[in-house]
Amino acid sequence: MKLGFSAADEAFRAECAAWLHEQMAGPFADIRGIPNLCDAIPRRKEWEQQLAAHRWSCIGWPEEWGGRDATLAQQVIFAEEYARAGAPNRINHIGVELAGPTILAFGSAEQKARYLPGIAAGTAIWCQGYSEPGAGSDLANVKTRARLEGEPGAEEWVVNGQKVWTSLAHYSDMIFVVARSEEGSRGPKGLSFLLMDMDQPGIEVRPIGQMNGEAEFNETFLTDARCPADAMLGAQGEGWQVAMALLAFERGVSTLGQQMQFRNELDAVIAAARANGLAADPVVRQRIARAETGLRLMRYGALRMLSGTDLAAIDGAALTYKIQWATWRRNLGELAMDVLGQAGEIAPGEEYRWPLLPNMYLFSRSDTIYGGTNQIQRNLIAERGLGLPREPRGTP
Amino acid sequence: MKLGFSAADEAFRAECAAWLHEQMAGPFADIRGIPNLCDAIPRRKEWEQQLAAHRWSCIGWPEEWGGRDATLAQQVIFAEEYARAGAPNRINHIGVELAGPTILAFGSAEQKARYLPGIAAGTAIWCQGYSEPGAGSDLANVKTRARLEGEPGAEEWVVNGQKVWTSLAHYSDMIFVVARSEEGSRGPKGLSFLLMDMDQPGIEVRPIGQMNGEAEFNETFLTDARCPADAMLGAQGEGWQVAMALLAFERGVSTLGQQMQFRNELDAVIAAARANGLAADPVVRQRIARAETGLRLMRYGALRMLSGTDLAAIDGAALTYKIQWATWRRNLGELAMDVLGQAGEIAPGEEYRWPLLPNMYLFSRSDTIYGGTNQIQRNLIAERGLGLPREPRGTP
Amino acid sequence: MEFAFTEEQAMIGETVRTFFADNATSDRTRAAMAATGRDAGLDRALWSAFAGELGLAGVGLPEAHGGAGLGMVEFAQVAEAAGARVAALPLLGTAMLGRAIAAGGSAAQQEAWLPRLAAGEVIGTAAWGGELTLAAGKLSGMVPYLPHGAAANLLLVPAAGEAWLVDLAAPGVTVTGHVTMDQTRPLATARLDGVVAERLADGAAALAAAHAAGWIGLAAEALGGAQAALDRTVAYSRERVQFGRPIGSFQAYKHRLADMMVEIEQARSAVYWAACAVDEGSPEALLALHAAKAFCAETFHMCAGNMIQLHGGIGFTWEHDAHLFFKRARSILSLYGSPQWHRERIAALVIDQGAAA
Amino acid sequence: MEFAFTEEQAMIGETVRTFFADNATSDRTRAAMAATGRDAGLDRALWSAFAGELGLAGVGLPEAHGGAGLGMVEFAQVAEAAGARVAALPLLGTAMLGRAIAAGGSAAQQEAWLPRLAAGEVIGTAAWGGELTLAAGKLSGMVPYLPHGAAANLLLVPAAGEAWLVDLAAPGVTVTGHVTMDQTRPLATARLDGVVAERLADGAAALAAAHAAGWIGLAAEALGGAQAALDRTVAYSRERVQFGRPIGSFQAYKHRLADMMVEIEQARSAVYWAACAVDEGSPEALLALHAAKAFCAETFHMCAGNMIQLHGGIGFTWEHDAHLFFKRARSILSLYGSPQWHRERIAALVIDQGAAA
Repeated sequence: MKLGFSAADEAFRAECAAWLHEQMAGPFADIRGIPNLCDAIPRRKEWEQQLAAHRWSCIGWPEEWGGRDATLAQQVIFAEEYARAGAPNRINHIGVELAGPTILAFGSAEQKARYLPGIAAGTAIWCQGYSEPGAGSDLANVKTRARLEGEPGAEEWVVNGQKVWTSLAHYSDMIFVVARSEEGSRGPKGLSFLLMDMDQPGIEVRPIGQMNGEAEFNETFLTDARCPADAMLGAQGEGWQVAMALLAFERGVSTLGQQMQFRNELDAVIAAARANGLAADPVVRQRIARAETGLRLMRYGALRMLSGTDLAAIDGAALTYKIQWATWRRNLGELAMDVLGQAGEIAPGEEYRWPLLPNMYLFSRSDTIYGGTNQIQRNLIAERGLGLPREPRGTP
Repeated sequence: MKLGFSAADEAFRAECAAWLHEQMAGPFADIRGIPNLCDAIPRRKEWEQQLAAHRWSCIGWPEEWGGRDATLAQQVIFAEEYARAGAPNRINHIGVELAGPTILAFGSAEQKARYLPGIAAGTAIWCQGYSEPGAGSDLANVKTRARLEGEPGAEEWVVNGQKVWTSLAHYSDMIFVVARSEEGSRGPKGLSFLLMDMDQPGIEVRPIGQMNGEAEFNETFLTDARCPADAMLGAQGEGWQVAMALLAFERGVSTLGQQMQFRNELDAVIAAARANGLAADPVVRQRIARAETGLRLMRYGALRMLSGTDLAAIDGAALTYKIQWATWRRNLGELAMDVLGQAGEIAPGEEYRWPLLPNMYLFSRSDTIYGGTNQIQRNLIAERGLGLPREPRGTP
Repeated sequence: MEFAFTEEQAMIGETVRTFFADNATSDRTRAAMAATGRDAGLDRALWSAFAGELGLAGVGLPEAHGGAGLGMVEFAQVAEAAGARVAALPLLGTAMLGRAIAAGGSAAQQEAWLPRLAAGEVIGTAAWGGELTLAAGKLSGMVPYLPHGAAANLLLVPAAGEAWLVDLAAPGVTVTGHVTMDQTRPLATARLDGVVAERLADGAAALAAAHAAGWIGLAAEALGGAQAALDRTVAYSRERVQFGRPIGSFQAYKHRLADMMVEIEQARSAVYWAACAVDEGSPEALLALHAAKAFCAETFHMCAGNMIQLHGGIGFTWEHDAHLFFKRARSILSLYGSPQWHRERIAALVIDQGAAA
Repeated sequence: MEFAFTEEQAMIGETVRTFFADNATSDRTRAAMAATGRDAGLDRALWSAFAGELGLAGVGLPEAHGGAGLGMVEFAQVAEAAGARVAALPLLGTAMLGRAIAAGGSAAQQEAWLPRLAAGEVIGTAAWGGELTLAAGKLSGMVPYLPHGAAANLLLVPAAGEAWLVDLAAPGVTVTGHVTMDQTRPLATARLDGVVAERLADGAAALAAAHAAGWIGLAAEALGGAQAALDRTVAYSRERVQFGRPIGSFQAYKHRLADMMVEIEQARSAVYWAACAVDEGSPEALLALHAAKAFCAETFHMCAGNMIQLHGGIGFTWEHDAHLFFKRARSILSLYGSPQWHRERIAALVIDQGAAA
């Protein structure tokens, strides 16, 4: 057990810190510290490509596919320095952290060659087609259908249905879709995992307005949407396994980057308390200390989870991570508003758009819902983590 | 809507306050402020009889049966003055507040004449035979059996089984028992409600040691225990209805006396904080303010509930009262120990016996369990109070 | 001692609930939210109907001055019903001003203002803090965080140890409305540059009455909002099916709703205890007011947060009403003293002044 | 950077878990609880086996002085395993004294005391506060709340800006053992009347090391206790049937257990973060120590409280072990600084000294 970094790690830190600061001070200063995921999309695509040009886009990937085979320590360091430099949230998070590793794990050589370079180069932005109006918490209740059509040798999947909460779909190039490929199947059986081009007449995206005034999430309508027969990851009818493996990557290294964002948010709360004098309030101090403790424990929880050899292994730390961070951030949002007081309830401009902390207060109410509600997380922890019996099924 | 008391009420207050203070300063000074329910039993029986002799034993009952037909305001006042005088917790609480009202509601004229005078006189102490080892939260799963035996005209109920958590059974004269009187019946059907003499060879009581070092609860074994055929309240097989009606009385006026005890406990916490300086700690002050608020809201919740015309009517305030007070007291116990610090963890004497606040900290862990756990209370509130669907039954 | 509504009170409750259910619809509220300028966050037609047809803008004001001659209990009933619909109405400030003038105004001031407040012709708003200077009889400085301040005509503000009425159309007054998180009650800032204001005869009494009305109004709104959040979530939970069952049949879901009910029942006791204590001049009144404001605000925020959570994805959309409740709850937490501030006042009463004894 | 046990550490963990599971049985612990006098709350045979056969009384002490030459990580593993069985052992004070002397004792002091502490011959206890006066080289005053103080031989106590070792058998020392809520670690008060004590060479270093060991020891005990409370409750929930189902299949019950696991996983990170940070001399060490002590103590208390609650009636009986966990948890909250005190230290580090940056 060792927490410190080696001299080689520190040299790596110096290298990436220097490059990141140079970028954020110079060519990309205009998007430094940009808070949300919906602004300045063209510039952020350029930033993705700039990262790729210097091989900083997906450092945990194999060198063969544009990565650096970075060690865990290096990935920790890069996430820290990325945030410290004020670099913007990655708009291709889903491509780099979820689609990529899943294709690396399940894709054929041909599929890897087809999809990975675009992600690594920052030219293919991805989104995720899981949830449906009737398949939220009950994710296996997918109704979107996929059927194979066309002449032998030129078959295509034809997909019909509706996805919802498709984060960032409105500027994505690719989507992975969980669809029912076996007529009449139910639950997790008979699903397939398809990789589809967003730029086609069969796909329509409608943004969903959120309570914070923005629209990061979307409804995605698939009406005879198409993809080649071989744009399927894993075997036909075994899409559920692929979908679940992908979710495990969500608990992977990407958590470190997210934590650096949380660090910035907590620092902003502390700064606000210092500015208005509440930093001297013993009750506020207790709450800040709790937040600080929680953030540190997320960090060390993530390191504990990542120090295990098998990333996909579901151990306690991994199972509990989602509810932990979502709850922490919801509480931080409440603390932030209590610290800001009424000043935090007034927007700076004429539009219904919010600065970092009030926006976090509002947006964090969705953190405990998307990607599995806190309730679903507790079910998972109890049944998978503690081995408790499942509930009886069926109507009362 | 009116909170103030009338001049007549205030005259009543003066009358009962004077009498109570006289008793507690004089003949019963030795049991003034005695904290638990297991000490000085003979003297406390004398106190019950003294109350009865002056018609203060069951003031809410009809005059015919030794009460005063007291109004709600008078009952509120009596509870306040009783506590203010430091009079000891009523050891016949179950007789006066539960058994009595239930017999008044369900008993025949003959049964009233047989049982009520003893309660009113303080000579018959009662206990409650509901829970069993396999029927805790699932109260309807009673296994104790009752069968009618003997010559026609001289029939007796013969009862076999085991009750548990029988509070104060070791010095009670009477017990009411829910027993299965129809062979092969299940759940709430086929139960009968029997009134039994404790002083008989068929009943054996074994105290259960509690975590606070005391033994207020007992196991009660019934082995061919007997009572007359007409010692049954309500119709045969309809004991569940009687048992549930009795539980509704638990949310009645007796809550007011209990609240005065809570008042004393909270005052002791405040006094301890004043004594050791923590009363100036802003975090402790917040917690005390929460406790004070909660206690006041219990009071006004109880008054709201009691101001309704039908005591047994299950409205929101009544349904939520148990979880509210049990949770409040558990939190007060934690606050008390935080205020006392390590001094609170040291017993004053050589025995494992605790003063008011540490004892409350320990004992309050049972408050959220007995009489329906907090979990069962939430089920009740959700299903009866909010009309939510029941859960599916059966094994997973 | 009878802690239940009288028949008349029960009737008032029924009337206002029906009025707001019929009129303060989501569509109308959203139209008010989208409005800009003075009418931002104000459903003026609703306000007219409320003041005119219903005649309740002066619910807690004396009949001699055009009020309904009722008390804080009835005002709380109105605020509870308005809160249940997150109505876009300037109820709060108007009630605070009316009660302040009734308690601390001279006969002439009462004569001048109360009938117009009761008729809904004058919309009031009230300051909490702000630092004004008084020079040559004129007030100057900034007065921030005024609820419905842009729509208001009359401002109550403390300065130099007195309470003042400021005509917001007077020379030297500049009011700036803000885009506010809770768009149904936008905040504004008033700048005063040497403004001639009207000193109330008894400033202490006026401010105490204003605060009492403000705290009760907010607590009652919070109660109504919390109950509505619970009711709507219960209704949704019976319709929405996941895993082959209505989600309301899942125990964890039920228990969360049960916890909401437990808090709401206490909030109900708190609101009417405080209102009754004020009406009866009880020595407990101040304690009750602080307890009600702190407890109800937190209860509403918890319930509105749960409303979002238990609706799942649609709960955090703009389209669904959950965020209206949530944002109103957030604004109630902050307005006229945070829960922490109110609890510190309770602590002072019970620890330092022995009110517990 | 590898936040996982080494193979050697994994082996140590396995060894101590087995040792305590086999030896620190409920019967033996209850026998220790029932004992009076110096051996109240002390399973002396267990202590001998732990120090002798297992050789781990000096787990965090240098090999040169008879210790195992390991660090705080391994000490935490020991304390975690002992905590999981609520073992009646004077591990805490003995470790605090050993680390204090190793860090702040002179060579002669180390030579004199460390081998005896590592061998378990000397049982240590340590003061937190207490006000002693130093006159003519002798200490006088009361030293309260000493864990296993009646059984201890040697006391570490701060006085006059220095750290001192007091031989509890020395003339002028009177030790009074108390009936303590947690009977597995009874508290005692030492009265000193002009006692000749031994000044440690570097008092600041000694106290810092003692506190680090104490906080890690308590946090690790709490982690072990919390995990045991969870494990035992899970096991019970699979056996106990109500309403025709194992109670562990009820969703509300499951979610409560899941919440315990969420906290325990964080507690685990906290303990080993702090232990590792101390071993590596990290600048985060102090923050980590305060975080670990506060977080783990509260986690254990929550879990032990839930253990009682989720066992229903039997959970609050004397016969069931749940109360042993609950009372140990309560005592951990209080020992060597309350969670509130530790959080205030964290706040000072991150707000006032900018450790967050």
